[in-house]
This record gives sequence, C-alpha cells and structure tokens, in this order.
Amino acid sequence: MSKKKETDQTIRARITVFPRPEILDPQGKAIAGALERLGFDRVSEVRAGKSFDVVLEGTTAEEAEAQLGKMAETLLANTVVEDYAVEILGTATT
Amino acid sequence: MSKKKETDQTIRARITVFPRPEILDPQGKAIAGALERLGFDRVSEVRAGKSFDVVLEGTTAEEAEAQLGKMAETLLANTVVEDYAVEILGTATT
Amino acid sequence: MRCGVVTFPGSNCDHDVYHVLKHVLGQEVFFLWHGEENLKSCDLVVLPGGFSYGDYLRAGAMASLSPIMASVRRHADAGGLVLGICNGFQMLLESQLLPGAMRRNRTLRFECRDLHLRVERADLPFTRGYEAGQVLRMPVAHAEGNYVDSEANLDALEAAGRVVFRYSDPEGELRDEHNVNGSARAIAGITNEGGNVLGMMPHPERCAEEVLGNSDGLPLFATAVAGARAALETQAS
Amino acid sequence: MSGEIKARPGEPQVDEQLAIDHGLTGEEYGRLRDLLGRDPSYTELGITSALWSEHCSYKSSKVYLQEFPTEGPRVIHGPGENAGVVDIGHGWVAAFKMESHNHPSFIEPYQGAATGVGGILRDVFTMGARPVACMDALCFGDIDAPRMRYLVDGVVRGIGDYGNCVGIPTIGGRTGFHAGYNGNILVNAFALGLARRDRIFTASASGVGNPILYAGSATGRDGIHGATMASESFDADSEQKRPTVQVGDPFTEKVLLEACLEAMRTGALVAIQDMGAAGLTSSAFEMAGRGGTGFRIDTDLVPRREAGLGPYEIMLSESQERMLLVAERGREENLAKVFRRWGLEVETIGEVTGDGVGRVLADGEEAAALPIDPLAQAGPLYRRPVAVPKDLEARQKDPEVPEPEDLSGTLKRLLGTPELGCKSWIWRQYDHTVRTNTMIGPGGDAAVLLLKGTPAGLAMTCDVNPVYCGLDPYSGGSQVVAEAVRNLACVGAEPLGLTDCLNFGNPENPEISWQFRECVQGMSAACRALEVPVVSGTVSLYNETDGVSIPPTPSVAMVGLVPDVSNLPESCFQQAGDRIVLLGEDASDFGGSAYLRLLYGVEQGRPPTVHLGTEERLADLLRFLAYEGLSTTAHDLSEGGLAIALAEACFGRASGHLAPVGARVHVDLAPRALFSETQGRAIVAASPENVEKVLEEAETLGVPAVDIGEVGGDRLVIGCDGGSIDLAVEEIHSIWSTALPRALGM
Ligand SMILES: Nc1ncnc2c1ncn2[C@@H]1O[C@H](COP(=O)(O)OP(=O)(O)O)[C@@H](O)[C@H]1O
Ligand SMILES: [Mg+2]
Repeated sequence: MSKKKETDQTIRARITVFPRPEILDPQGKAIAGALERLGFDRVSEVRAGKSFDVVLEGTTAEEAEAQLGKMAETLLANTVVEDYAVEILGTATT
Repeated sequence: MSKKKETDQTIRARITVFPRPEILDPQGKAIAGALERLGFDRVSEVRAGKSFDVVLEGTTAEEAEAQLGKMAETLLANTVVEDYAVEILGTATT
Repeated sequence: MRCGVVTFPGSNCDHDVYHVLKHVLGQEVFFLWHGEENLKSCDLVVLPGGFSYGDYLRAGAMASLSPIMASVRRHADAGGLVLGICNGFQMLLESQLLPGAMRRNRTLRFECRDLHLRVERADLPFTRGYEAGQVLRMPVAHAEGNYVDSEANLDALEAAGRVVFRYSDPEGELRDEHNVNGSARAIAGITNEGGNVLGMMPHPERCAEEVLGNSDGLPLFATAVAGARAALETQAS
Repeated sequence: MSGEIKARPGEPQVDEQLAIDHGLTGEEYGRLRDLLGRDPSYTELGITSALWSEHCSYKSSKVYLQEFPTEGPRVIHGPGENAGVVDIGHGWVAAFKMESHNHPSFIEPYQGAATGVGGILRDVFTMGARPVACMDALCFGDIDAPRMRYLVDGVVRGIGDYGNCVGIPTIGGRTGFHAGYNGNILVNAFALGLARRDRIFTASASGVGNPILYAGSATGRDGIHGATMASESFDADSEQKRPTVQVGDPFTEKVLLEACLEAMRTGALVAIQDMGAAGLTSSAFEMAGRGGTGFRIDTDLVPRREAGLGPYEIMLSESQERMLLVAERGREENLAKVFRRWGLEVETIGEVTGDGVGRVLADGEEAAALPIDPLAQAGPLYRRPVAVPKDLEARQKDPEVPEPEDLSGTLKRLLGTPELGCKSWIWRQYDHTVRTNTMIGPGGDAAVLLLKGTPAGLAMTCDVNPVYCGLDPYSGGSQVVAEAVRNLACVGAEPLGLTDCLNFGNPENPEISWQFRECVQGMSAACRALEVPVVSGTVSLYNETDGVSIPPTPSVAMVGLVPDVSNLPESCFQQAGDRIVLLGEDASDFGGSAYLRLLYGVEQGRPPTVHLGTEERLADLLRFLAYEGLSTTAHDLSEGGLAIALAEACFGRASGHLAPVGARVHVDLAPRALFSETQGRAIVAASPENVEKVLEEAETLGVPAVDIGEVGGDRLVIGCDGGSIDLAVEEIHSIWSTALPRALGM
C-alpha cells in the first residue's frame, strides 16, 4: 500500500506488552533473583515486558490509536498470554 | 540481606530500556517490515525495547528512584548500547 | 597445566570444553563455580557457552555479575589467559572486559550451522597455531551474536588490530551472506589490548576432534595451553 | 479408611453432573462412589477424573497396546516406567521416550511445544539418565490454512528455545504437512538420555516414614485439567474452557536437571518422578502405586506462586519444572542442600505411609483420602466397538497413474514442495552440535551420536506416513516400523528398541478405534519380524476438531546401535567415480504416493505392501556393507521414490561439510516408476574396487541389486525407458533447500 498523506501529522506512540498476571514470568523471576543477589533487598516482585516505540506519519491521533491497537492484537502481543497498553507519546505537525 | 522495613510504603515503578538511537535495532526493523506487510502503511519507524515493572517495599519514593537507577545501571540496561528511563507508577501505604 | 572451566547456572558447554582440554589435550582441568571467587590458581580460565540464567535479560548479563567474575577480571589484568566462547564472549562484553555489545542475530533466529572464519591475528597466545588469513570452519549456535559498537569504537578496535576472527566465505572473502548474524564488520572474535583475553561466538570446542569430522578448533586450545605455560614461566623468572 | 470428607468453603456441590463436567461418565462416577462407599470430595473427584482420564489411564488403548512385543535381550525397562531403558553395552544404558503435546501447541504453539520438550526431558532424567539428544515429529496442516504459518513458526521456536537453552542437541525429527491437521496439529517430542547401567533410578515410593520432597518451580494455576483436556476433542468453546497456559522455564529445567542428577549421587534419594500430566496427582499416586505404599501430602507446605490455591488446584496444577522426591528418612537435608545450591526451591511436603491410601491435607484437615491400588484397579478399561470405515473400499481403489509429461519439471516441482523440500529451515534453529557427540546431525536418514570413550555410536530416526496409515492402517503401521529400521540400517545400526506416540482421533468413533487396532497390529507384526521391542510410548486420542479426526499418525522414534563408527556411510554421495547400486525391485506402487498427492491431489489406492522378509534382508545387507566399509553412501527410498532419493543423495550434507555432487544413472523403468514408492529399497554407492563385492553380497543375501551408474559431475542425469531427467545439481539443490522457507514466506 502507498503512503498517501491524509494529514501532515507525525505521531509517536508506545505499545507496552506484559505477561498476564496469572501467567508465569520466568524472566521477571530470574531478574528479581539477580537483583536480590546484588543487594537490592527492597524488591518484592519484577515482571518483564516489552516496549515498542512506533512512529506513524500522515495520520490523526484517533486513527493512530485504532491502528496501534490492531498492531498489538495482530503482531506485537500474544493475547493468549499477554496484555498490552497503547500510549500516545507525542504529536508533531511538520 | 533482610527486608527490614523502614517505611510501610509499597512503590510500583517501571524501568524502560531502549537501544540507543545510533545503534541498529534488528528487531525493530523486522517488526516495522512485518507491520508494513500487514498493511499498516503509516508506520515509518519501530524501535523494540524492554520494560520492567518493579515492586519495592518498605521504602520511600526518593530512595526508590535512586535504587531503580542503580538497578538499571548495573543490570537492567547495557549502557554501552542502551538508554533507560525510570518512572514511578504508584505509591501505596499498607 | 591448570585450566579452569567456569560453570554458571545454565552453562551447557562447560563439559565440552572440559573434554577437549582434559581428554584431547591431556591437561589438568577444574570446574570453577560461579558463586565462588576461587580460580584454583588456574593459568587458563574458560567462560563456556550456554544460557547462563537462561539469558533471560541480555545474554551473559546476569552471569557477568557473579562473584567469580571479579577474580576473572583480576586474572585478566594480571595477564592471565581468559577465553570466552559464545555465552562466555557475551559475559566478557557485559562485564566490559571486552568492548562492544551483542544484539539479536539479524535473522532474529537461533542459528546453528558451520560458518567460515578468517583468522586476522595469528600472533596471539590463542592463535599462534594458525596463519594470518587462514580460513577455518567452525560451528556457531547462538541467537545473539550480532556484534555492535559505535563506529568510532569499531575503528579504534580495528586500528589496534584487536579483531581476531571474521565471518568469511570458504575462500576468506568477506561476503555479506556469510555474515549470518549481521555482526558489525563481520566480527566473530576480538581480543583485549594485552591479547590475553579472547572472546568469540563460534565454538572451537565443537570441532576439536577428527572423529567429529573437523578439528579446526584444536590448535586454538593447544596453543593457549602452551601460551599459558609460557606466561607462567615468565612470571616465575 | 476415613469417613465422609467435609466440603471446603467455596467448593462446588459434588454430583454426577460435576463428574461429567470433569470428563467422567455417569457410570465411572458410580464406580468411584461404590469404591469409596460415600460421595467423593471435590478434590477426590478432581484427582480421580485426572487418573481415570484417557491420557493417564489408557482406558481405550490398553487392550491393544498389549500386543506390542516389549521384551528383548537388551531391554532393561519396558513400558510402565517414565522412559524405556535399553542396554547399549560398554556399561551404558539409554533411556528414551516420546510424548505428545498436541492440544497445548494448537492453542499456544510456542509455549505448547516448549513445555512438550521440557516434559519429555524430565521423563528421561527422572530415570537418572542425562539427556543427550532430542527429536521432534511434527504434523502441520496446509501451510495456507488459517494460523498455520504462525503455528509452524511458534512450534519451531518453542522447541528450539527450550532445547537450546537446556543444552540438549536436537538431532532429528520428521515434519509433514497435510490438510488433515488444519484444526489439530501434532507436536511429538522425543528425548534420549544416557546412564551407567548400575545407576538407573525408578519411581517407586518405598519405606514407610520416608519424607516426600517437592523441588523446582512454585505451583500456579497452570494447565489445571490439562490431562482431562488432552482427553477431549476440540470445539468452539475449548478456547473458553482453556486453563492458564503453561509457560516453559528452560533455565529452571536446566538447573533442575543438574540438581536431580547430583541428588541421585548422594545416595539419599529413594525415588523421584517429575510432575507431568495431572501434576502432583499422577506423580504421587504412581510412585506410591509402584511401591505398594501410601502417602500423606500437606498442600499447605507446597510452594505456591499465587494466593488462593486450594488442595484441588494444587493437586491438579500442571505447572512445569517440578519434581517429587522420596528421601531416605533423616537424610533429606543432604538432598535439600543440593537443590538450594542450584538456586532451587525445595520443601518437605509429606511422607510415605503404609496404609495404601493417598491422603491430601489442607488447613490441617483431610481434603482427599483415596485407596491407591483399588482406585487404579477400579479404573475403567474399554474395548471400544470397531468398524471398517464406510469409504475405505472407495479410497483403496487403484488410482489412475498418469505418466509425467515433463520428467525434469516433475522432479523440480516435487523437490520444491514443503513436504519433500529440505527441512534445514527448522533444524538450523535447533542446536544440534552441543555436547560434541553429533557425528551425523539432521538431514540424513538417521542421526548418529558418538558414545565418547567407546568405538560405538547411537543412531536414531523418527518416522511416520499418515497418508499410508489413512489408506490402510495395518500396512501403514508396518511401514513406519520398516522404514525406521531401514533408516537405521543405512548408517549400519542394529535396532535396540522403539518408542512411539500414537496420535489418533476420537476412539468413541468405531472407525477410529478400528484404525487404532489395525495400526497397532501392523506395527506389532513388523516389530516382531524385525525384532524391535517397544520400550515406551504415549497414546494421544481425541485429536479431532468439530467432529473431524486427524489421519491416523503413529509416530515412531527408533534407536539403534552402531558397533563401530569408524566408517559410517553418509546418506549423500561423497566421491566422484563411486558406482551407484540400486537395491530392491520396483513394483509400481502409487497408492498414497507423494507423486499422486502432491502433483495430482489424489490420495487413493492401497499403500505399498510391506514385505517384512525383504525388509529384513535389505537391513542385514545395509548393515553388513557399513561394517565392512564397502559402502560410502547408503540412502533408503521413501516418499517420492527413486528420483527423490537420488536427488537428495546429490545435495551433500547441510549439517556438515560434504559438498553437492552430480550423478549419472540409467534404470530400465517406465518414467513414472522413478516416483513409485515400493518399500524395501535403497541406493548405495561404493568405490569401483568394491562394487563387485557389494553386488556379490547382495546376491548371497538375496537382495536384488543393479549397478545403475556413477557419481560425478555437476548434473543429475537419470535415464529410463522412454525419457530422462537432466538437471544441474546447483539448480535443484537451491529449489529443494529454499522450498520450506519459501512456502512459509520466511
Ligand atoms: N522437525 C524436525 N526436527 C529436526 N530434524 C528434522 C525435522 N524434520 C525433518 N528433519 C530431518 O530432515 C531429514 C529428512 O527427514 P525425512 O524426509 O523424514 O527423512 P526420511 O525420509 O529418511 O525419514 C531427516 O534427517 C530428519 O531428521
Ligand atoms: Mg530415509
């Protein structure tokens, strides 16, 4: 598909993906252990997730939100075991 | 080390780690390509990073900030190629 | 001579290296434990391949903070021989005994196959058994072998002649499709200023016996062993 | 035995309906009540439904499995233990088994496949054997079917990431694609471990008063009812019923493996078993069952990952990377120390008792008290009605077999299919060289592992042809065993035993039960004739989605011994100038052939008949040629027939250093016969000096043999009566080696 510009807005967004609370998180578990060994004795839990910073061009904040949700559903998050959140970081007009 | 409680505060924080802008990010590149193939034609860039949600107990927001910075420096981020950011998500008193 | 192979939780090539040093080269070999600082006065210390702590954060990151790494650093600073293979190389980077860092392979997949390496430095304790420009065939098996650093640092590394192995084609030509993991400047192995610390992604211990059809990796251990003995003697005198 | 057990707050009312929701029949529920002389508690119902599930009880398959030959001079432990054990000489034994993880892999391919590998590894090191090799048998649907590319990618990553991290080489397997798996893929994982003959551990809880220890990961809600689920068909709402997905933790598996092997050396360990399907329930009941003892487990002492887990959840959770141990009383600390040193959680959660009752405590009260042996005895056993499929006759009718218009083009098309293309896209994601024993990795007929310190090697192969089995389950069952023996013989290996994973549809459908019975009988006949004992295995039934069952799929993994690895034949040509000899005779077999299926979409006819005598003579010859170092190459004919076998032999060894090379042959066959799949055939290559000896030996052993041509050049030239193939090896090699990634779009 071609990048036909509808608007001249550039939108920066972040999609954050974490394992569902009830799902085992081996990474978080291992990291918590390492932090404890390093003497960070106040740490009671760590969950490890992923972040994706996405730049969209020629779109609007509303359209972007919808698009980002779809991206998470179809590719970035595995909704069987993960939850995701979408956050618009900034909008710039060029 | 023992978890001697100084305060009764529980602090939830997020540490986000991303590859430095000048460092190539094969994963982000691949994801951008995949999104494009899926028809998300407004995407101009994707960076892939990591997020860590950390729960600290018996500490203060200030102490926590300092601790979290150290955790990132010593373990969670490889400062040779990665930048990190610390964000306090919430404070609860039990 | 005394060789030490460090076992970290999740190391899985420790026994392979042990086998080569002990049974193929007949050396005195000890397993060293990540949680201790004791190097059992070994002359050669090997950080083996594997998935230390599952490589759940960054490959080698958690292991690089183990108690034994402080001793390994002292050993290296004193000119002692340190060999980091695969996960061991990643630990050397994470502990900044060697410069740069590893990213995921550009294929974003684990790559297990034989690759060709061009020897860039044949004058190091580990590489005297090779000729400069010689092409070796060695197995790789990793998901994070994509070496990166800033252009400036890479230039400095090259200028100091610290690139030891590069991925090449069978004739020794640097061709992109042979740089499977996408490493900067096709780097497969590097050394420190002193030349006594070597980090490499390919597995010389997996090609150190003819019975497995390939012994290109054997000279590396053989000369390291000899080299360590030499270092020992100079220290004594 | 204790009387009524108080219901715990919040527990549902136990009645027949609840039992049925647990997958028991009303009749089975009645048996349970008669056995107890009272209503079962909620926890007891959960435990019983798991123990009596198809997955744990084999209630529909037992009657047929009894037909397998399970004994042999080298068999030390047959079916019944966590893994089969055979003597491989030099003081060593090999423990191996295959397990299915089909349903979980269809729901979440990455974690499903990963935890499948984890489970099978634990089955092996539970026996005191250090795992040294894995294989995987995969059946996917049409690549273009919904989710299929995602499933392939996820399954392969899952298997790779898990095995790679634990550090066990995956050296072989089998991958197929068939629309019959569109709604229900198969993931069968195999693992093999080595132990000194006198160091094998079994899982029999003995010694009243001995403490029971729990080691490894904490317990969560993961996979509660996995066992019952693996005993049900898929339908729209299995998605809803879905338990918490089990997540694999290969790092914990690796340290658990090291800790267990170390613990076994302390001498303080009495018995050990992993918590697999049905978790704590099956491990506790099976260990006590074998020991003729009872147990008391206090669920309050079980390490937990989350709050609010009652005895029901704790007994049925399928959280991964957990082991149950019985320690010698007073020496439990010796064991605990080992696990803590490896950074693992370990707790004493109960003890072995003498009353033969399995008691589960929570909050100081009994939540379950089940008589272990009687419960097993009372377990249901079915001889399900069988019926010949109505459409069988039609499907077995002799098919039209067109002559290929363009021979070279036909070969190219076949080599370019994911079915016949190279599988290196898969096995390059698996570490197949770690542990430095791999002499022949993936890509050949059988993989070969060096037994360090001995002249010997272990060979293994993984096979099944679901199309044959669908058209004639009996001969399909024989064929899979015969092909495995042939694959082993190619590298000069004598079979030691096999393990299987019998994947079928819904046994309550008489046609499926018929398939199962026929398949098992065909396999048994071949096992007897070729002297291969069945030492372990799994049955996976109810592989059915919306009423459609998968093709009958008896995956087989066979292990063999190579007495001396000094001159292993390769499955590819090595030396220009070598003569190529075709062993066996063509009988124009196209029923269920790749030729008809992949080029004409026809799956019809009788699959090739398996002549067990012929197979035996061929295997003897292949082994003899290998021992005597007479053959440099040996490659059997399977899917795609002679043309495909010759092409594969020209492609060198992807997992090694052997370069592609051409060949020029002529056979007195009709063009289409180049693709016939008559069994009991192979090609071998031998130096010009040796070729006469090869032909003589074949003669003496009664194996038809013809010198059909020679190795060399850079083209594959196959002449036949009225046509010829003439192609550049480089061209077809690239078609073949890129076929799978191309089809996957990766
Ligand atoms: N899923 C897999 N994992 C590992 N190796 C595999 C897999 N699928 C196929 N292979 C390898 O690819 C090669 C070809 O497989 P296959 O055609 O089934 O061989 P054969 O016809 O001799 O049984 C074999 O060496 C097999 O081990
Ligand atoms: Mg074969």
